[in-house]
Amino acid sequence: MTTLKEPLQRPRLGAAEGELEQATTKRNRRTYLALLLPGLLGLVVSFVFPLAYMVRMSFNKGAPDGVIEETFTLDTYIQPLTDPYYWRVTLDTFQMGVTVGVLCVIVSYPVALFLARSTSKWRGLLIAIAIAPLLTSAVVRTYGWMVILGTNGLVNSTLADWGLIDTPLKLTNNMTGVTIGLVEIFMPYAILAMISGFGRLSPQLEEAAGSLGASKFKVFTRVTLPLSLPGILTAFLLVFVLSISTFITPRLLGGGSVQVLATEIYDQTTGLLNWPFAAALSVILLVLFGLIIAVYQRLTKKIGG
Amino acid sequence: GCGGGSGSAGTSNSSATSGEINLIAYAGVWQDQYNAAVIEPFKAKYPDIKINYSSKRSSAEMLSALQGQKNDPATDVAIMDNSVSTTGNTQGLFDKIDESAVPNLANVPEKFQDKSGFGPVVMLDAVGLLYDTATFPKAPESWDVLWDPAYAGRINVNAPPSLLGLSLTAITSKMEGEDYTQSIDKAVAKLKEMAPGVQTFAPNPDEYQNVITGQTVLGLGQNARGQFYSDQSNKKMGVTFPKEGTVYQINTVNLVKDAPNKAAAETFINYALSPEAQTAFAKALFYAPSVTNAELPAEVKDRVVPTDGSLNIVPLDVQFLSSARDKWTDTWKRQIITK
Amino acid sequence: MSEARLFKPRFNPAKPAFGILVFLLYLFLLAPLLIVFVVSFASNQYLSFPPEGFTFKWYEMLPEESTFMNGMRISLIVAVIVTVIVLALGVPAALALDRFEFKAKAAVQSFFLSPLLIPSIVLALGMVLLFGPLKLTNTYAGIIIGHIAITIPFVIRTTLMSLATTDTSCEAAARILGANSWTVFRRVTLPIIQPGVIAGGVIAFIVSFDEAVISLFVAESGLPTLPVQVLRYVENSADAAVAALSVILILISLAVVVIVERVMGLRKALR
Amino acid sequence: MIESKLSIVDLTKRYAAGLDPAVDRLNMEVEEGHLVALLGPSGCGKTTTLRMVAGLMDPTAGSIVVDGKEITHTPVNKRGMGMVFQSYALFPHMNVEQNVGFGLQMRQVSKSEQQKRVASALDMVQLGHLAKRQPKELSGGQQQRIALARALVVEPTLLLLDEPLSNLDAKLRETMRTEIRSIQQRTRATTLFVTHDQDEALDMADRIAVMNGGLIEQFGSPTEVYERPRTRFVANFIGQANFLKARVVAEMGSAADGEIHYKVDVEGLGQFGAVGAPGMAGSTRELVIRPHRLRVGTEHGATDAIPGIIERISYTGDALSVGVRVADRTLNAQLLTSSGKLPRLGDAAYLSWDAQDAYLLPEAPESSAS
Amino acid sequence: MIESKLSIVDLTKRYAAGLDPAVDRLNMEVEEGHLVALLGPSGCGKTTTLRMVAGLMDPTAGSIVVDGKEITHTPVNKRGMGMVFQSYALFPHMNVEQNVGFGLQMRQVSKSEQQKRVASALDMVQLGHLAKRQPKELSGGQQQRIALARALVVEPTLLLLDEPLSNLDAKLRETMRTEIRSIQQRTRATTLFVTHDQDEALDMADRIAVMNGGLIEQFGSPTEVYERPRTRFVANFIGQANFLKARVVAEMGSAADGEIHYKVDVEGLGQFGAVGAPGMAGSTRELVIRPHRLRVGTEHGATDAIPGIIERISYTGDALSVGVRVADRTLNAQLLTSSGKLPRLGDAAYLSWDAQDAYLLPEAPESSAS
Ligand SMILES: Nc1ncnc2c1ncn2[C@@H]1O[C@H](COP(=O)(O)OP(=O)(O)OP(=O)(O)O)[C@@H](O)[C@H]1O
Ligand SMILES: Nc1ncnc2c1ncn2[C@@H]1O[C@H](COP(=O)(O)OP(=O)(O)OP(=O)(O)O)[C@@H](O)[C@H]1O
Ligand SMILES: [Mg+2]
Ligand SMILES: [Mg+2]
Repeated sequence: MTTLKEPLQRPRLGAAEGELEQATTKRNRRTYLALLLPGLLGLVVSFVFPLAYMVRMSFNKGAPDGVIEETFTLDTYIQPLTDPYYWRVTLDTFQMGVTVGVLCVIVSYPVALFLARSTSKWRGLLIAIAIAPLLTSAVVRTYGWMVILGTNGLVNSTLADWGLIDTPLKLTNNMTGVTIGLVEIFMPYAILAMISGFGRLSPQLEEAAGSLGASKFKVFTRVTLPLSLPGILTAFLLVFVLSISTFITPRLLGGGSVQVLATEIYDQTTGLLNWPFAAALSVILLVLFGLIIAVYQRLTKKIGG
Repeated sequence: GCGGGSGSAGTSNSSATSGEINLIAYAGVWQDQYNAAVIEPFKAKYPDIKINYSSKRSSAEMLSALQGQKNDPATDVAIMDNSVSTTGNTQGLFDKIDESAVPNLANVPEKFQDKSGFGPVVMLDAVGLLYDTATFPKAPESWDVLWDPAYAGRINVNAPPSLLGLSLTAITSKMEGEDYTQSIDKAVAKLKEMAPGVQTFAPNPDEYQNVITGQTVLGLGQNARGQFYSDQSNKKMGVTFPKEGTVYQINTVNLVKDAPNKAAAETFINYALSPEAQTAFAKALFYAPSVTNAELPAEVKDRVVPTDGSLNIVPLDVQFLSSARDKWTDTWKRQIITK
Repeated sequence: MSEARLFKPRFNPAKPAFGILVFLLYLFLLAPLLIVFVVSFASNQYLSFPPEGFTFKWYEMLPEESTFMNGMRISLIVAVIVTVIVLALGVPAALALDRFEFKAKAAVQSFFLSPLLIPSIVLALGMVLLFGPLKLTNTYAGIIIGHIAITIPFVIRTTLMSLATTDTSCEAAARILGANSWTVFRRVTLPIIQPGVIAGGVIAFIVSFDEAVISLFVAESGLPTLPVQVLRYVENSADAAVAALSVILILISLAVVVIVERVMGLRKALR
Repeated sequence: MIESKLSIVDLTKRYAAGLDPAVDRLNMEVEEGHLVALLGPSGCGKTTTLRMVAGLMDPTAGSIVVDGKEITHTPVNKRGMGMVFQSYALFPHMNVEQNVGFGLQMRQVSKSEQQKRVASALDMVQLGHLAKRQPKELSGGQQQRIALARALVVEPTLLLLDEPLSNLDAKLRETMRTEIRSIQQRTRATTLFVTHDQDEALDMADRIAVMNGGLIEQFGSPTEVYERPRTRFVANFIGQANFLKARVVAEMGSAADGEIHYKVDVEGLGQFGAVGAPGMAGSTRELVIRPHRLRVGTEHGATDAIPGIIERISYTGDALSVGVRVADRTLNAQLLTSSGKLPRLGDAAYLSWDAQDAYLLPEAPESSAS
Repeated sequence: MIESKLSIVDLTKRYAAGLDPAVDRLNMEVEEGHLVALLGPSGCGKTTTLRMVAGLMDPTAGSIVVDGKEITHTPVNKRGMGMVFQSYALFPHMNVEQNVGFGLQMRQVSKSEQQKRVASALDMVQLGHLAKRQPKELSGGQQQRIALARALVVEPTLLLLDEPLSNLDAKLRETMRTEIRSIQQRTRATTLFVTHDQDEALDMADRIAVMNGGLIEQFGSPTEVYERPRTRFVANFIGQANFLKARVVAEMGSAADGEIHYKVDVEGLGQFGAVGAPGMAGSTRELVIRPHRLRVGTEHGATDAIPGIIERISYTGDALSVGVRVADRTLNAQLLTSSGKLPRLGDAAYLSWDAQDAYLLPEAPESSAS
């Protein structure tokens, strides 16, 4: 049990000894600026400018068929904000994010726990397998789900073969299909986030609880679960964020009846060519995002400590 | 009259028989077949002209791309739906066609030419009803079958802004006896009844594969592709025009304004309107030719959409459609498509 | 004689139950990949189940499918250039963030990591809006700039991680032994953080290679990358060529992941 | 014979089929109220033994008996033991009070009773005023005491401590030693204490089990293991020692505790007195002499003093450690700094010892031992 | 006065504006060839001082002079010092030879010369046979010696060691002490050695600087700081000590080394002899007596012996530590286990000491000190 001897937290080597350069002298300031500048510049060009331009675009007026009128108006915001339809889409988006987040956390938790605890020599491989899907494009995996969930797909044909169903279940072209697909697609993210969020969880704490008379169930509810809460919360946020911003899976598995902000943005851009409106929706999505992350972080700080 | 403005892009190394052409048109099977039936023979005929094919899922995406290049066009020719090309015409994205540079224009009948002289019709098709031949040994005769509870859950319908969805709206309106240019309230009410039985409003991979793979048994589709896939799937799927009528889907060929390779582009447009190209593509993908001098074999002629007035056609006014598209799309989203 | 007294450990029902649960979840996680694998060898003309026969025809089709080959080429070019640029931008920045103390440090660090929190469709829309007028759409420059934003956080993160776990006293030791700052970086720091830099590079490469949304918006018609081609193919056709392609991509990714896990541990890298 | 609190019988643990056993047929009897130190070098199986007793690990073979009842297969939460982990393992999401009360909650003790017992446990470790603190707000020593309180509050049948002091600095370690010892004596909790620090074991334990390679080399009181090591390993591990290979020439009479006075012959140095177990006459053994039992004289006083030269001096405050070269070897001796005139390098020195300070190991010497 | 190798003048380091200085106007003179230990509790500024001398950190004020040349602002790579870090800081991507040769490369020494010097440096630390190994293939002690070789091969003006032994286990630490000391004596490298281990400092150093809170409390030879601590802190930090508040009643004559023999009065215990610096008569001071300088008698022998009761005994192998209760306090005494009959708890004991073993601190006592 070599893990027993590992300190719970790895100290930051060197830093405690005051190794950090104090960037007070001129020479040091020049050095760190020179090091930072290219990266900052790259990010400004590829990140800040596009976002800023998009915000500007959201105040333009979009006429049908892609004509853009350069002006400064709040119309593009007033429309979605006053239209119950967009409220519903926003609400659906939110609901989908929460559902996917919760389910994803539930199915990822046992895997993450298993990987975090495993001392097996296969652990590295198992982790690699758990995150390999991450590196396969979501398009391909969605495609796989189409084959699995379709009317004549794996699930329906298997169930029919076993005589469990007469008419195929409708597993795709609706929110069910999108949810299943998204849960699977974001599982690797959730697993990774949890593993790194399990910092305070150690087998020793569970053993300590056991030695104090706690049954397996009590050990889980009183020690394991509370201590993995930070990891769970991080994973949930991540999955939530990812799932409300994705549009490929809702498009491919939603059958047109899953309308969320991201697909709406896509439709507005490529289908209806209303760029300012799409930009406004994006800004709304961003603001929503910012709010949720802010609230959430406050929450996590409280719980996670 | 402004045909002389071709020099602006500065690629003067292109002539009527050399250089390159940037073509923007449909993707997928359309692209494959058009390549084989038209572009390859064209290249064989004009070996010095290179064609860069940029494919788009929909006419709207083509329009969006062209709008993006408005100040500095990188495209020469666009083949797209006439409802969209009309928008392009009014937005000044396209140039008028010079009959002297495109002699084959003369073979295009009046009704398929643009009144102001912009790009003419290059091919025609119409909306059809796709059906699974195992479920329907005989082709359904009426659009009513879409409302038949027996097939609930096994229908695919493409919602607007897809042209298929817009067409279905117009057809339903007509079936309900209202004038869709005035109101579509009845159509909406009727379509709402259909909606719960619809498996998907955005079929994937597409409407044809949905029927072929058995995901659905009925679907809305283009006749041309439907015919093509029917062959491909050994007649697992069929396509038919129900008796209440249907809507044309018309593609025009357009010359982009200030096209960098105008001369070569005109050569291509001329070829696209030639009888050999029109016949070849009809054979390949069952689009009806738009020229009078294209001769089709009988087994092909039977399967392309008739342009001789024998089919009950619901007229869909292009100008009207471009103004109604957003509204109808919204209406579908808000009222018809339900979770 | 002690062997005679050996006994089997008690049977603990909780352990196999948990093991089975984890196995099932793994199955769920890998289901689409497994199915893609199966479908890629199925002779069904169209996507359906169960497989009707075994064939290699989808694999044989691939080299002829020019869109895939073309997309692969574009994706590779983009990914390689993005990786090089992003390493050149990210490693020095990470160095500044770890080894220097300055006022806005926390802010700068979260700025570098923030692209991860922005929905990529929003970013993509912004890019296409900005790049259109600048004539950067449908150019390599456009896609590459687009990919820089989303890959830089990974490089910064992995590099920071390995910087944080290295003992800075090695650098101090080198300086005391007479090395100047540049020599210290080249001879000591860089070799030590190499695993993190490599991991960051590999992740940047894969992220860029697999990225669909930005590529779709910024360069769909002109320079369609492989994921865009795949998306289009999936939207238009129902045959299994894309499955065959995916299997090949999956195997490549898996190999890369295993290698990177060996080099430094992806968990740390991808947090 | 006294009824043991804990009996360990032939306890064996083999982590994997191919490996050597980490604990190899270990036997031990612990009396009620005793504090037993498991002492040994790293990797000798101390933690493994403790974890098997705690029930955190299944033994491969053997049995564990507490109060006459075999508990080898009782699940950990039914054993009623208290354990303090090296890193304390305080629950980071509970405050001090909740940590200490956890075990009582698990035993469904009533709320009021819980409060009372938690308070008295905290008082015992003198940390009553920190009841509401979070573990991370405590110093290492305080955390340690909380861990102790948490283990003791449930009145465990056995208290198990796994290197509880190894994380602490020297000064705190010494304080904590005294503290643990006094708490243990107050509660009379039978305690197993894992350590690799000889001083700690000698200082705190009633009995020491010196372990090596999965085996107990010697089990006895601190004085026994220090003064009468059974093996060279024990002699060397517990404190410093000079070893001299000696032939046992003759019995000279009986010494205290059933030991025999022998005359031994050390090659090259001459003949000396020594003590050892009976029946060694005629054999070759190793003689152990602790450095501070060597008398270092400056004049050739006693007849059997060995002449040598001072080769090394080091000063460690309380004592002066000198290396004296005699014939072909160096013997270490330790002098109190107050003992008169201090020697200097190169001085002549005369070594001698009392017969009862030279102990013959019962173990036969390895052939390579000098 | 001897020309110093290293002078530190009013060296001060304040990490941030609001904070107390980590090093506060520190002064020190180090002679050529000496090994000076910087000794003090954690956080007292030892590392900070060393890093300023090395040039890894700019001082806030003060200056550092080596061989008469001020180097306070010389960049670190121009100072030509050698440093061994606590974690050794071997370059993990270079083998042993490359590690040791690095400094020579930086000095553009020729290839052949490099080889020669690396080889001889490796021989010096007796690791010539490991030249091609990677650092991770070496044991802790070997790594340490390589780090030493790497620092020494460039013939540094000063050798700086930052707690080089604190990572090692007890046995290895002792070996390495001897080794470092002997290498240092062979090379005559002037050395600054940071440690918080008193034994280490006493054992190895020529001079010890006892630091506390950024200041040097005492700078002197090991014997000086041990036998004649200047402050209560030093007395306490270096070994154990009993403190007794005493009124200095009268001078009794002069003792050795310019000290004075006093008669002092310890409240409640009586009058005793003690030594101290001149001029203390009439004042109240603290008396320091090391535990092993206390004589513990079992009979009321000497007239001024203090009667008490043995309250605590702990056994640490080489010595027996006893707590003796006298009046309202407990004094600690240390007995060698060989010194005759061993005391038991509750026995009566009589404490006495020699006057020259009771030292009066020059520092005035804090009012709270007992
Ligand atoms: N999980 C394990 N699998 C295989 N071998 C193990 C395992 N845990 C410990 N060992 C081996 O068993 C032996 C005894 O280990 P144990 O932890 O009991 O030693 P220890 O005496 O506590 O040592 P330390 O003082 O270092 O804590 C060691 O050789 C160790 O390598
Ligand atoms: N970078 C820093 N910023 C602020 N304060 C610091 C920094 N580094 C050290 N200090 C403080 O300066 C004081 C002296 O630190 P230093 O590292 O010199 O102690 P030390 O004597 O080496 O202690 P140790 O034995 O624990 O290594 C400590 O109080 C420490 O907290
Ligand atoms: Mg252990
Ligand atoms: Mg330090």
